[in-house]
Amino acid sequence: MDNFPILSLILWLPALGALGLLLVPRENAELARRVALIVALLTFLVSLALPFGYNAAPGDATTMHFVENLPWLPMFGASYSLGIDGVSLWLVLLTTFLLPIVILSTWDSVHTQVRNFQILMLLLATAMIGVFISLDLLLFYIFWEFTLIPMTLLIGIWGGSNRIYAARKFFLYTFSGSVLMLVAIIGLYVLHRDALAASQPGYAGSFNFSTILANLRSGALQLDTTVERLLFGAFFLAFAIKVPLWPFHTWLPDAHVEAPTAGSVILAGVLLKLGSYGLIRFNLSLFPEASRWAAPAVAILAVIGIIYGAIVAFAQSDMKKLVAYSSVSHMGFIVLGIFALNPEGVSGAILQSINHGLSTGALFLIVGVLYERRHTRDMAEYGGIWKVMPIYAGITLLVALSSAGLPGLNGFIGEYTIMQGAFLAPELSWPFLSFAVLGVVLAAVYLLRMYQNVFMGDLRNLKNQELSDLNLRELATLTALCVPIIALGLYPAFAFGPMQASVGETLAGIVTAVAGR
Amino acid sequence: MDFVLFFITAAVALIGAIAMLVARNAVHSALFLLLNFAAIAVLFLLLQSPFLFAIQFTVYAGAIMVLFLFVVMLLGAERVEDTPDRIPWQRPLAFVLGVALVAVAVAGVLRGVWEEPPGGEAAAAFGDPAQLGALLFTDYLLPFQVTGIILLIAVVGVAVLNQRGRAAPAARRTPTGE
Amino acid sequence: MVPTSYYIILSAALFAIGVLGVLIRRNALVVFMSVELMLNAANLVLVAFARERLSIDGQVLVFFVITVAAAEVAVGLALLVAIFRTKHTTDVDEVSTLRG
Amino acid sequence: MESLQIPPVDLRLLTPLLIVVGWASALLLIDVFFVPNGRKKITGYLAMAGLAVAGLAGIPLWNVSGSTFSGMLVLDRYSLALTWIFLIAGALSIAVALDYLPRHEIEQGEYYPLIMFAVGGMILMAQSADLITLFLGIELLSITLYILTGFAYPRVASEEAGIKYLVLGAFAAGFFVYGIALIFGATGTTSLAGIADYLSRQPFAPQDETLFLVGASLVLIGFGFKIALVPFHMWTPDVYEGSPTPVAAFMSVGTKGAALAALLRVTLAMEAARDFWLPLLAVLAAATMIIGNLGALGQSNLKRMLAYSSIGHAGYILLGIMVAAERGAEAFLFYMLAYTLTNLGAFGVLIALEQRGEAAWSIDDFAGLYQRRPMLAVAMALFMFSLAGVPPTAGFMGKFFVFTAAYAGGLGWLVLIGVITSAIAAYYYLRVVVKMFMQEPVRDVRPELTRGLNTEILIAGVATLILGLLPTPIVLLVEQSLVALGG
Repeated sequence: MDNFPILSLILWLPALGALGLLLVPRENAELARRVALIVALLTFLVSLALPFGYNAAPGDATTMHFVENLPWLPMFGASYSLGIDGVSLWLVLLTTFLLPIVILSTWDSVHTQVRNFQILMLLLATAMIGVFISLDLLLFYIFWEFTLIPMTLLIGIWGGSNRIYAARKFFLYTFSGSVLMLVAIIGLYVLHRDALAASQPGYAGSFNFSTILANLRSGALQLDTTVERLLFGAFFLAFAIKVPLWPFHTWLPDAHVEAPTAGSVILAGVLLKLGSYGLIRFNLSLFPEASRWAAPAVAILAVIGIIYGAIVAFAQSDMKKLVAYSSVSHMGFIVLGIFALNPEGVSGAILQSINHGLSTGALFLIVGVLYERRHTRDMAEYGGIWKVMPIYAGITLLVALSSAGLPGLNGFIGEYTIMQGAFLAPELSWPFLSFAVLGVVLAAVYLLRMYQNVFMGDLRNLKNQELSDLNLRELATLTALCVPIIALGLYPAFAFGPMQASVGETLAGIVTAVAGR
Repeated sequence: MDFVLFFITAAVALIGAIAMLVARNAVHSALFLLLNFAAIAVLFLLLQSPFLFAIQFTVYAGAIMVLFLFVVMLLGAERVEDTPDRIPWQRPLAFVLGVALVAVAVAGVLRGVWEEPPGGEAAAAFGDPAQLGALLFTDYLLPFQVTGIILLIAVVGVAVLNQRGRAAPAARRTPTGE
Repeated sequence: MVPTSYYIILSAALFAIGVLGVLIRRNALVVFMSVELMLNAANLVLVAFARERLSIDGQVLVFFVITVAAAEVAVGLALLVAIFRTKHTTDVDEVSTLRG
Repeated sequence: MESLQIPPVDLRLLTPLLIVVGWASALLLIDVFFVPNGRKKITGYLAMAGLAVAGLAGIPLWNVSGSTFSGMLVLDRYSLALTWIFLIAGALSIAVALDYLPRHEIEQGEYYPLIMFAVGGMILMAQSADLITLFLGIELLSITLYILTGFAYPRVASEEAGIKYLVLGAFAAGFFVYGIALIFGATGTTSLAGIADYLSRQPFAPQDETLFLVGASLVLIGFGFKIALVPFHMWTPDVYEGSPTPVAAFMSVGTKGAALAALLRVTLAMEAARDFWLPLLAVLAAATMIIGNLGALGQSNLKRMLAYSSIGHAGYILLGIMVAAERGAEAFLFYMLAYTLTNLGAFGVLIALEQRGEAAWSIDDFAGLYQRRPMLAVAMALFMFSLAGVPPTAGFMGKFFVFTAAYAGGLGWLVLIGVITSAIAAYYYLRVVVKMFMQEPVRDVRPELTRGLNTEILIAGVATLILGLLPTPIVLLVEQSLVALGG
């Protein structure tokens, strides 16, 4: 079991499934859905071995686990190098968990070119998992960029009326953001190579994250302050656009609104997390000094995002737009937690990434349920839905409360930890905490307002009288999402456990930097 | 003596070139260019290159220019259409570039040597066509062969470009472009 | 003997005239002639250098340049004739020239 | 009179070149005498066979290196690798032409040997160790291309493109020859080794230095025209648009590739004058990347778009050449291969859509292609993403190599321009993808896929993917091919 390439298996299973789907006849939608679902479930099952095997895996608590290393481009020192730690563990699991749910939801929401939809979805899954588990910067970049292609096509082909605009905007925004990251990766590689070539002539360099990190910490590679800040900035821009941090968020509402339900779920659930993951993994670890330098400014942007997202969400009448803007707000929390630069904040950010994936994913599914029935997302069209769809309304309440951060549910734990982190951070402290609290309050306001408008009151609109409650599939997907929502709320230690050591390791550079001054 | 001859031919060459440039009629341009080529041929002779003098006269002044004249007359000088000038800013840009280049070239030369080329016995023997011929078949064998191929291609090209003209164009006409 | 510099200046002038001709004349044939002038200027300076260095390689190069120029002229004129014939035989209105 | 002493000639060193040129000459005759009209495809197949044989004949030469014909021609792994790239380009261009020519009723058997002659010219350029052979190689290639450009009778646009290309090509040749003349005047030699030797014996007389620098600049301008570097690029879109599409495809990868390959050798020979040409090339590269990609933005004609995009790509490739010593030469070779395959693939799709009587170059003709020909659309998307440099494609790897080399060579600012223009370029490449996948068909275009085209697109597509995912074997090959090419 020690050397079993489990990460490779998880990584390539969906891609293999996509290849296999090519054999399915194009017209046979049912078969395509089933094959995709089986593949997704299989992937999820395999990935379940990760948390259980995590502590048993070789390597001490602070390093990478399940590491795989194969030479790939030896002349550049780039390798096929995989591994996870406490930061990425849950994100991988979130991806594999959401995948079958998303595919299950396509029965009700995707009706054209079903096979191709599944192919793209599975390819997207491989790319996203790849981003989380790549330890090689070049490999990471390749997966990172590749996520764009399937996602753009998903939005552009199966999206709503304005899908082309949204797809194009999504692609160009994120692509432009990440080309600078490529320069930074190349720059880091060259600096690292040249620094080490001084003592080891003929050194081919390395793109390996762990190697570069180790050499940065040991002082074998020293970055000039300006250089470090520039590199930080290039990475940061790519991730900030992906997160998205205010004011880089403008692509998000368009993409969300136009994307098909399954696309929105995966976008909110996982794709945004690529950004927060990148910030933690690369910005914090590799550039601790620059992180400290930038933290107050970034935190201000994050707070603006929290408040702005909440206010704009409040003003929406389109439910999907509301959820989309609530994402901007929630992701602001996550960035705030990350740039609190302490274990509380970062752990909270990771947990909140998971929470947001679950809750917002569920919210998009919920909106999708209504949309499939009535083909409108305007809140004014609804009201009193509770009376015709009680189960649906109950689940929605749970999810909305989780998203609003009700104690006892997962959202509370994440937001509380983040706020604790922000409070403890000397640069942030009170003012930031108060804005964060305001954000939480606002979240409760707009979510409950939506709930009230849609579910409470009388059945004003006659068209809504015929609405049927959740079918079995919808029930299954939503229930599946509710399980971790409750579980994480009741027993967060299970998630925090493996995180601690890795977060500590990530912040080691920053702690040293503090001690050194 | 050399100098006198040089200045006269140089003046003829320059006048021919400028006249070619400003002549409105393509036939006149061709004739002025012919004059210029002849002057250059004379300069070749001054530079002890009798072989090139002969080639310049037969190939350039003879064959090429006659071909030019032939085409000009065939098409009618006025019928040769102007090449369209599409992108307006490129012309001034190219103009500036050209002038700059020439300025650089002249400036470079003005810093150069003014002494005479070497004389003596070696110089007297220089320029024998036999020498040139020998080189063509020894050191320059490969380029020599390649020029042969280039000429072959030119022949093929001329044939290819014009043989299809024989087919009835009306029957084969296709709408072009968009 | 005339110093090489004289030849260089003369050829530079001829070259410049050739470049100008390509750039400011719009008649395809005259443009073509200007290119020939440029090549001739190059030939002249080559021969002058060959004489200065008493190295006959320069003359050999001229030989090649003249040959290639002849080939180029042949193809170019063939193309011009072909265009003329095409335009002559097809309806002029239907001939679309390249857009800008 | 004494008998001529012909210097020893090692014909083995130019086997591929001899096969290509010899077979092309023979094919001219075979075509006239043995291949009946209407079955000229046979000539095409014979030409492809000749190119294949030439490629195979190159294999045993991998471990051979040397120079012959009084040092005018060298054979090293660098030239051999390029030879293979050129042979592939030639073969693929013939493959796409097999159906294109009859469909457009411009089939003439001479087309195929002419392509072979052009390939011969390219090989000659790659093997040249002397400015004279280099010049003749350029002319061999160019004159062939003038003819091919004007091939599409009775489309006047084609003939006009031919004359336009010829005038500008001759103009460039004028600069080139004058440059050679001045370099000869300064150094007394035209051989690259001689020039390198001369330059290493610095300092030299100031007047000679000036002559040399002016000459080198003029040669650079000549190259600039051939490679279509900004500001010498203005002919490209018109000529591409006017030429028969297979010829445009061939030009976009062939002329550029060969001229860049030769430029690399010339810059290596002038390594001592690096301080002089590096800034010049850097400015040219920057302008080329910016103008090329900006120019492509406004094009709705796909052929013109690809023309501008090819200008932009030349800028990226130039980055590799400038830092040849810092593994830039490797990057250049890899990029060349990646770009050749990708671009020929894209042109192949274009040809599939281009029908008799209507030139389907408008981007609107790609609308809804996915619904009609899903695999064709997928292939085109792959090529577009590769040209844009999105992983995991050959185009991304090429850009990565070039940028890494340039960065390591101290050209960080150019890398920055490179990535920014890549982001701009993504916009217009994406537009094609959007049209194909996300829009309804606008016009009734029925793509015609024949065997030749199918094969070509398939090969290009698979290669684009493989080079993007597992470039290692090719990179190793490329790395080895530069062993002897010391700076």
